[in-house]
Amino acid sequence: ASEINEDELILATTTSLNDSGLLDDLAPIFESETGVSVKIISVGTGAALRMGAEGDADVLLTHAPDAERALVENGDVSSRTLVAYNDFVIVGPPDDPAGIAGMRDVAAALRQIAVHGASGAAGAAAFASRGDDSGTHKKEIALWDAAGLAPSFETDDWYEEVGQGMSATLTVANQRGAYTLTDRGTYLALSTDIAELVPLVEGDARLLNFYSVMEVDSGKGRINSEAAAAFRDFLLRGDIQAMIGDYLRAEYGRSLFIPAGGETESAVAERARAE
Amino acid sequence: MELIWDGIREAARLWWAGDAQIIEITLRTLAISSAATALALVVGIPLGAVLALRRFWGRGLLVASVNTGMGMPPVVIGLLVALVLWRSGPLGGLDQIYTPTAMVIAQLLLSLPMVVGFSLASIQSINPRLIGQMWAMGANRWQVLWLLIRETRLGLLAAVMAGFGGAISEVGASLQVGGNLAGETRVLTTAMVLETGRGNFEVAIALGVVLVVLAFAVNLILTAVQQRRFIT
Amino acid sequence: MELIWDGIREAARLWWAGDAQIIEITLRTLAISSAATALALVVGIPLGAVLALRRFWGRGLLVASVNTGMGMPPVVIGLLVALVLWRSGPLGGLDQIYTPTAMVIAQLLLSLPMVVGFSLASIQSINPRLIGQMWAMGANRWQVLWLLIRETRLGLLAAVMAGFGGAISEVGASLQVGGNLAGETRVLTTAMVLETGRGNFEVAIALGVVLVVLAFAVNLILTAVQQRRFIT
Amino acid sequence: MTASDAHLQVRDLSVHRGSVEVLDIAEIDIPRGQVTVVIGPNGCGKSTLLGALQLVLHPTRGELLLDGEPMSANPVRTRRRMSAAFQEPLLLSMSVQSNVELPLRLRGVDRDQRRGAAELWLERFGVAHLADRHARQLSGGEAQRVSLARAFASQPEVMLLDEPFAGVDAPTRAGLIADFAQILSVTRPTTVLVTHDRDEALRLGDYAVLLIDGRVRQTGEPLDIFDHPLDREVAEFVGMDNVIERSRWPWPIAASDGGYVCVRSEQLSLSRGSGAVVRKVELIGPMVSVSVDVDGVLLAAQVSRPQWSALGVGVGDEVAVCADAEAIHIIAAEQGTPT
Amino acid sequence: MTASDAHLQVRDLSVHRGSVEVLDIAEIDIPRGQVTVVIGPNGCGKSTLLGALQLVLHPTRGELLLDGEPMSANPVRTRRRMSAAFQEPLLLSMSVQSNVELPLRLRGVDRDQRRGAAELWLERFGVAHLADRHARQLSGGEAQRVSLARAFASQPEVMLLDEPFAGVDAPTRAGLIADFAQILSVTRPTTVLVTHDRDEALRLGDYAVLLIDGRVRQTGEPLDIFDHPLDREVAEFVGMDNVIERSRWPWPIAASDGGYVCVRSEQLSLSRGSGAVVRKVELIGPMVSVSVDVDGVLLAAQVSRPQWSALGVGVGDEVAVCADAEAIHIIAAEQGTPT
Ligand SMILES: Nc1ncnc2c1ncn2[C@@H]1O[C@H](COP(=O)(O)OP(=O)(O)OP(=O)(O)O)[C@@H](O)[C@H]1O
Ligand SMILES: Nc1ncnc2c1ncn2[C@@H]1O[C@H](COP(=O)(O)OP(=O)(O)OP(=O)(O)O)[C@@H](O)[C@H]1O
Ligand SMILES: [Mg+2]
Ligand SMILES: [Mg+2]
Repeated sequence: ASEINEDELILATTTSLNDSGLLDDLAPIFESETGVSVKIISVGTGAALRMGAEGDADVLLTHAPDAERALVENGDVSSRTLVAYNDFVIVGPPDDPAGIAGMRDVAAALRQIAVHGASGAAGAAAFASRGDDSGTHKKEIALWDAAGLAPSFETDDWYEEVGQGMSATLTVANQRGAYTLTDRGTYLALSTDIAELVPLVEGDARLLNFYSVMEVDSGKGRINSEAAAAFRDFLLRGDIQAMIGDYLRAEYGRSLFIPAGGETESAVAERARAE
Repeated sequence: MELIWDGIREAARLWWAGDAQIIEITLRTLAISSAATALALVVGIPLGAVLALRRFWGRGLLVASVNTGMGMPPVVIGLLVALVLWRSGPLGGLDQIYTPTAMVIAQLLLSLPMVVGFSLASIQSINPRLIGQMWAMGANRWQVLWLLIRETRLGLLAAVMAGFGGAISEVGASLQVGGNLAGETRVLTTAMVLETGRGNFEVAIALGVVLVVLAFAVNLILTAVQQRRFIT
Repeated sequence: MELIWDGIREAARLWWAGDAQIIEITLRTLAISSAATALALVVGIPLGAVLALRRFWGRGLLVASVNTGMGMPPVVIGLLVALVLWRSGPLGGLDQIYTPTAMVIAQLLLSLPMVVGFSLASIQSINPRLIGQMWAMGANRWQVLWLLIRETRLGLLAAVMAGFGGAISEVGASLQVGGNLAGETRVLTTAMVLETGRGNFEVAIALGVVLVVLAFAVNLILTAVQQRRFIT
Repeated sequence: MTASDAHLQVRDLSVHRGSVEVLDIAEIDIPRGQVTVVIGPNGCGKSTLLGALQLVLHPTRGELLLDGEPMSANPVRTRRRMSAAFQEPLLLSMSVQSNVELPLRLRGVDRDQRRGAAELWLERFGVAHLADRHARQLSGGEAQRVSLARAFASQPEVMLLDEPFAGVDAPTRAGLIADFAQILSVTRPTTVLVTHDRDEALRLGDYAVLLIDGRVRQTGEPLDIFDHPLDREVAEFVGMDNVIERSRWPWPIAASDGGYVCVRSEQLSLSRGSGAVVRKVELIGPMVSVSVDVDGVLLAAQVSRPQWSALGVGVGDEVAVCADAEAIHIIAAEQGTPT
Repeated sequence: MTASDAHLQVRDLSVHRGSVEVLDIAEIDIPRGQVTVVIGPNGCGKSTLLGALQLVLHPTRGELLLDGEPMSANPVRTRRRMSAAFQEPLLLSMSVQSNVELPLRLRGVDRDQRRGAAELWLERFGVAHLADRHARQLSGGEAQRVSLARAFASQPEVMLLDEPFAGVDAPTRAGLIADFAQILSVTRPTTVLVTHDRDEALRLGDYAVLLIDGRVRQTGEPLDIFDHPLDREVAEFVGMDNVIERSRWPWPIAASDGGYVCVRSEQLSLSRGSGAVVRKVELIGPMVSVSVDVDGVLLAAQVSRPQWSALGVGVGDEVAVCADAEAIHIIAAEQGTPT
């Protein structure tokens, strides 16, 4: 029973990516081409990476570059390749009590939220953090770091840790009239139900969100490396990259994911800064 | 609040249109939860009877464990089953993770304590002399069990309904061990979570409506059985 | 499998070290679930008694509804409570969404059907002549209720345990109406979900261990009460 | 008895069980401070009547009055003026002591008084040593005595007892019946007592109500019912072993057609002589039951064993049979064949 | 009776309930094909004995043999050779018919045969009209009859009956006892019958076992036990109303010190004359209970009402008392004061 099951590929991915529905479109194509069935397991970023480290998945698709690099260094995964990217946005109540609307410098915007929150002024807005070690949460921490701050729910009344997925966090922020950091995909999907939140800060290169595919190292046990490699190649293929770029574009009026198959993060960042 | 109405309308629409996917998901839900409940009954009722009727060392602890089992969070059970069935786990070689079988196992573990606990309580509340009479009539072990089930069907059916209700409404464990794979392990609750995450609240509510209607239908039948022969 | 051992060790360590956060979460969990269970008992037992003893039009449907309630998915209940308590909802003005109160309400709604259903089944299985004897002894309505509770304590305690178990182990509704806010509404189950998502399986298991130990302790006490006066 | 002597009054009562009317009573007046025995065959509705009086079974029609007031006006208050020991001893799962105290506790009587009453009555019914036992751990007769003690402990105005001595052993029963008569004669509660036992009915009853098939068939002094049944069915129920159509009665009897002649077997005496042939002899404890044939009519007689041995006859021998004129009861034609 | 005549044998049996030993029996041999009646006061362990024989209560010590084989070797097989009607009619919540069929169903008897047997026995016990009733919807006496029908329907080798007629009304009871004796005399199962009723014991019992306080105190023919009790306690239990210390007995009696003289009240006859003074007169149904004082010793006598009226005396008058020599039973000193 310890043979490799050649017929199935376990893909561990993050909830926010799975919630976009993109993979539900791509997987059947791969399946019909290769005859390998793809089991898309959507979990928290941490759990997805952990599944890779334990050899409980064949291939990973996540958006937490620093944590991913750690896996590469550990030898848990044999490859890590950029597939696509999009961006994060700081959203908040339309009346914007901290006055950050339109700012380009995300670090400055965050500092302003902190100052405003700490002032304790009447009607002061809070910041709702994912607080779940997801890719988005890690990005948020990095941004606070860039702002020279490290807020915590224990010391800062205005800082709330929701500890749930993106849509739940957006719902909480919506109810509480709080600011939060969200990936654009989830925000767009939910935008009709979270009328109390509008995009306030976007466009900073530091807000880029990179999705990478990783093949789990074949030394981890019964890894279907062959299918994993095939899936990686599949994602990078031109026609598939084009599909990724077109996904839901008609609906939202802009690309949800911008294809970047095989590129490096710095190159993408460079290009974005240039735009 | 209109969300709910939208959801109900959506549920009616989906069902009316004979939406293949929702029918498939509903049938799968029913199959998995029924299987889990049936297994829980087959294992749980005799276990409850033994705990009710026999006195042995460690019985008290066992009873407390069963009762604790009723408070076992689905996520814990899901995690434990996953740890066992994952590739890296002791039974990983069976390749049963992310299959309906894994979901049946998790739901079984969830509803078993409920069935054992309530069988125990129901059987214990039978007049012990009546149980003596059953033996005296020449019943063997299995016949006594059958008669006990007959006598306590009121309580046992409540247990069945609680067990089935627990199984069908559970989501944490099903997600963890089933993986919510479309066409394979997606059931009503996991589909609801997915749709909620996707912001399709109407669809989520529609699925919830289907689930509630399903549970209601099953329980209506069971309640009719339960209350049928009850006489003032 | 070592994960489980790691988890147990981690639980012991956290607890030993008097980790402020875990203690706080545990106490909050206990407070919320106990409050919900207590309310469920106060409302549910009399309701169960009325359903068991009175015959009225629509009773069958009500019983079926109660039984269905046992299969009501926590997510559905969570969603309904959330819809009511959200800003846009009818009670939005009370600002109770994402508070412990909201969680008590959701858990109450979850455990109520269990308590009503099992009170109903237990009281219905009492010899009707014994109930006649209670009235004949001159008991008023409340005294009869008290005597019924005494007589069925076996079944009722099972109901209490199931109710408490259902409340404390529930996660879907708690997440939705509580929001899992750190330091405010985070309880053991929602913390577990979070840690599982984070891939901190050991910590998740450690929290599970704490939860199970907690439930076990409560149930050990209740089981002792339940089994105390039972005689062969 | 005038209506004002009646402590409990039943008027036009109908009680259904399931969909069947099991009780249909035009009227009963239960005299104050006396013992009314209710007798009748199994399933005639005796327990149902007690249940209705206790306001536990709900009549479909009719009125129940206590001291002339409708009992159902305030059921709890009414019930607290009464107490009941039902046919099966329905004890709650608590100690014997607590069971006996319970009715008092429900009435808010304080602890010491409750305890005292419980101890007293457990003692009187010979089960004081079982006070701390759990109610489930009793023998049949013990449970019945506890149930009786419970009914007495609240010292009610009205006591409803359903076969209180059925499971009690013979010597204790004799003792209890004697005690009982004495207790009742002192405290004089109004008592309604269901019994199957003729001795009990005769020794304890001041007044008797005989039910058959849910209807009152005869009321009056117990002895009068037993000696002067109004119709054939009643005669058979009260143990008239000889109910002979008047036309077949072997001895001359006041004219008038139809009806029945009844006499109890104990009241036919046998002596040496002729006129009857012994057909069957059966020993029943200290008594001998003899079946004799008088001109083709079989009569049952019962004599004591010493009397029988003094007679010195056997099956096939001739004896003389003599029926005390006093003991003979005649049922008139129109009553003998009830509709 | 030789051991081979014994169908059931009890050897050195001890049964505990809770932590108390309620039964401690050295030996009982229950004769094959006969009726053994078990008598004794409430709580003496009669039902416990039946429970042990039915392998429902588990002895702490001792052996039970059926046909010389240990009964516990194959409990289910053993139980299927027996049947029991316990003290409370323990019916299952199904129809009366199904209840009666159940023992046969458990034995795998086919549907038609079951149905036939159930109908037959329901008919014999006078409850055929209740066949389709739910078992909860019966009166006390009806339930008891159903429970009896159930015990008979499987036609077992051994029948264990615990007060089978306690709740049955008097005339039906008389009829059932007669039928019962007849049925048993035809099919001859070995029957163990617990009863509180002396008549029942005498009419039905071939052999009797008297228990007091969990121990066998006397065995033998029922009449023998009733007429010749071995000690004072037994004498009182069997209804010897006059148990007088030998030294106080007012008439001359064969010498030898200590012990008791016993005589039943029915067996003291009263006649016109002198020697005794009437102290108390009580009417008990057709009998009159008279308390007479003979040289300072109070004796209870019982005469029939015609006899009493023929005597024409009242309280304070003198009468002659005569005790049949045959009827007097003497308990020797060493037996009269049991340890
Ligand atoms: N479940 C029990 N637990 C403890 N003691 C019990 C239990 N049942 C009966 N006893 C005790 O055991 C003794 C024997 O009981 P058993 O029922 O055999 O008496 P019995 O002779 O049948 O009396 P009765 O004539 O009242 O039916 C009694 O003293 C009784 O109190
Ligand atoms: N719960 C019930 N449902 C339907 N019918 C019932 C119910 N209980 C009793 N009966 C019927 O009602 C009639 C009267 O019953 P009841 O118990 O009053 O009789 P009873 O005179 O007390 O008889 P017994 O001498 O056997 O105790 C009987 O024919 C009986 O079959
Ligand atoms: Mg009755
Ligand atoms: Mg007994």
